[in-house]
Amino acid sequence: MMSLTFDLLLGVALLWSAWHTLATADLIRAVVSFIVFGLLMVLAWARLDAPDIALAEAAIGAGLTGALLLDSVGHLRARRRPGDNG
Amino acid sequence: MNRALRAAVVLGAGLLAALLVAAILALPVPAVRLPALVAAHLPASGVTHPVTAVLLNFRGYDTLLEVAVLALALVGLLAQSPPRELTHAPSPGEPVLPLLARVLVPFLILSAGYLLWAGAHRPGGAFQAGAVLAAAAVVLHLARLWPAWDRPGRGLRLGLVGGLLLFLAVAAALLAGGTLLRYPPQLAGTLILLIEIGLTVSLGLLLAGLFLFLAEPRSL
Amino acid sequence: MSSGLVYAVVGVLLFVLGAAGMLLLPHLLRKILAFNLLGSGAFLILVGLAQRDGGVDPVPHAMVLTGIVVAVAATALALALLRRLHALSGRTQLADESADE
Amino acid sequence: MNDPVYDVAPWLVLLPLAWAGLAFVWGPGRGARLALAGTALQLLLTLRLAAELLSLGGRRHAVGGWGAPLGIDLAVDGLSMTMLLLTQAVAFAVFIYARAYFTDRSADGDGHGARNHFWPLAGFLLAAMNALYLSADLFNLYVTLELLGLAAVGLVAAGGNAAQVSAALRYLLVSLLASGAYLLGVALIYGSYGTVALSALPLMSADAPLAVALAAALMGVALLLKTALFPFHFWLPPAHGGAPAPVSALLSALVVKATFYLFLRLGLGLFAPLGETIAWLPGLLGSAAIFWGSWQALRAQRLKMLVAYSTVAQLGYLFLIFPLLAPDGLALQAGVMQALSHGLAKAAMFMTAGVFLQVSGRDAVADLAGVAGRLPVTLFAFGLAGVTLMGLPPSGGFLAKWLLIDAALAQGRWGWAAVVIAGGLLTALYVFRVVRQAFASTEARPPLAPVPRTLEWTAFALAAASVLLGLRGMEVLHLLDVGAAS
Repeated sequence: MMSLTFDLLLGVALLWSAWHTLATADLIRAVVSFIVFGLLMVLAWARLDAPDIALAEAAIGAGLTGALLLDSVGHLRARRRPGDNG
Repeated sequence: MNRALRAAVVLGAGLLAALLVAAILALPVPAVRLPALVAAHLPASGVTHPVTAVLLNFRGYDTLLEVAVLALALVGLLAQSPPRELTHAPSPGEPVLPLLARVLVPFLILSAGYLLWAGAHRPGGAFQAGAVLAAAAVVLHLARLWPAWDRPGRGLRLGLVGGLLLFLAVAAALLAGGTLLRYPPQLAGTLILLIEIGLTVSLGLLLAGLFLFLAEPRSL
Repeated sequence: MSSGLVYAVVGVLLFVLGAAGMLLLPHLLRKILAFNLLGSGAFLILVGLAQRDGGVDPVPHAMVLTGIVVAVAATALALALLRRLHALSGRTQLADESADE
Repeated sequence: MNDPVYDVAPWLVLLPLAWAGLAFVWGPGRGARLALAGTALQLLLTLRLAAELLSLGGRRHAVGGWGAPLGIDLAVDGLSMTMLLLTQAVAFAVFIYARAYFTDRSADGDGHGARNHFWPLAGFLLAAMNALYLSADLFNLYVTLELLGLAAVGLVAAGGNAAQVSAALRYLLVSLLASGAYLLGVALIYGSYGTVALSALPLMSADAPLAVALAAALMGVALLLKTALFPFHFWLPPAHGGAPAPVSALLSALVVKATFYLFLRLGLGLFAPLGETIAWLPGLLGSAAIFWGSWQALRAQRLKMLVAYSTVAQLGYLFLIFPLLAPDGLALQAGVMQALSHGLAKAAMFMTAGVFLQVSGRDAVADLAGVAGRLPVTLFAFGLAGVTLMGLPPSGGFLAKWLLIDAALAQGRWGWAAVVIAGGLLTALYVFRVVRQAFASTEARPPLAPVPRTLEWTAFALAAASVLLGLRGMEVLHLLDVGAAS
């Protein structure tokens, strides 16, 4: 029963972070929520006895995708600033 | 988008969710059991880790096309990044991140090597190893120790698609022998390792490239 | 209820949330985020359903590894296009369909 | 070992991947000759494969030697063979055209990015289509769909102006949403049956689990989205109408056919029992596509937009066959003939639009005034392609529509036949709108840039082929009698 409780809690956390990713007003927060979501996915894969996917999710899903998204948000922000022609 | 349409989308999404949940809770036991088949043929696959056997032998053709997808995305991305001025002048940044990077990166490279070697018999393999290499490059870039990339030169271009070309060459050689990606049993392990080494380098470069060709040029 | 089934149900909800997000949210970066949620949902369903009786099935594991790489490739291309669009026109949303003609 | 004959089919995937990769290594803008040589070889291999198919029957290739359900099977039958032939033939002609088009400095005004990255992207596109036609595995098909979608999006965006990038983003998001739905369908199928190999899956019967019915619905909608059937067509006109001409030709002639093929393949096979009960739906949407697309083509200001909306309309015919599918095979023949003749004609039409754009620098239909006397070959090519789209004899389009009407009348279903005829009349209206404008006399004779003759003659060759196809069409359709290997 312990493990089922953990699964249900993790499921709720996944859905909560996913909802935040889409619903929060600030883009940076949205991306951070997404990275949190990715890290929770790593746990979910571990629970599903899928260590290969957990490794890939950590490095690619949360890590690289997160870095790409953060960099892009920064890029969009920087260009929106008045007087910035970069 | 008007309000009625939004309501329809939300309603449709709810309905789809309900149907899907009902469907998966009522699923019968499947007729085909692939795990048993995988286990039965594992000794002939050239590796002992089942996921690697599926990824590079039983369903290796998927992986070939998938590497093509990644290379293709990079080509499409390069078409979108206009030539730009990259600053190469070093500038003093905050000292913590570079220090961390100098410690972290050798560790990451070592782990990539370990993952590549481990993939044959336990979790790991070319994808994870390549991803860790790419992560090392991203960390170096964030620590301002490595510049963003501009136009790739021919050497880098070869590195980017070299893994794909090597995989294709092996596939073509085996196809010339009769069947696409049918490894001779005694060579299977060696050929898979060869492909995985090529893929690790190329996947590392490709994944890093997705970031470094796109990233904000940071002053070094 | 097995772990597999729990995660398959979570996957359904993630998929539907992502699909609705792709359709309803105007900002392109949100659409890209929503696509990633949708993809993760589909991956969870694939593995969760296959392992609903508790065993481990390596075949969907390999498929999801493939899917994760495809997803990051698509995400990177989408971000590149978004940044290009923003640089050219200052927009971060797609224009109305009627305005395309 | 499992094949009596040396198998050429997998080479159709390996070759384009190889020349795409090598063209990328060669460098921006290079690789045209490599691509042409590779495609010529693919065309020869396809012809050989067709000959083998006619004499030996359907073909199956177990990749890795494992065989389904453990491994992935490739399979060729008559249906996939016709699509492979169309793909290599059109691609070869478009590549000859593209080589001349992209070396010209005035290409689209902004053809720079497109020129630099066309060859690798086109190679991946071709590999994706060939892999899709050959695959007999639902998950492998998902990977080919992603390869196809990203290559097409990359080609649309490579031109690099805001309109193109915007159209490409819309295309990409639609494509990704559709791929996601398709993948969910695959997940549900795997969960239900424990395999994704088409040969190992049972046909979907009435007592199939709810999950399989949902999978059919998800995959069906996904493929209709990617094929741009009305009302899912909204992404197509800006993408096809905005891309450089060679790209538009590849997308409109070939790419949407690939997803249509998969829809047809699954509708005839795995999901056939379900398909029969709702076959009227694609037929109805197809009819709506014919009227809506033709109407928009009549109103379009830009020539390439007109041709793109014509694609929306012509795709409608492909879906008219679903309510008419019957053991006599007439409707299936009609659908395949429509796919082939539209593929040839629509590629030709976009190529002529590219010529007009290159010589005048403008794309408005109104600017075509007086073109007739100055570009007779190109205008003739446009007219011939129009003959096929209208369905006038002896063109391939005529044969397709004739077979379709035949199928409708054989079943006493006059309504569908009336749609076909009305659609032909509407097509005539928008084709004549262009031709009449080209013959209009005009005071102003703006200077026309010289245009490579290759551009004009490749377009003409494809247009002529689309007309001549009607004469030899029944022989091509004999290929459809080749069933799948067991």
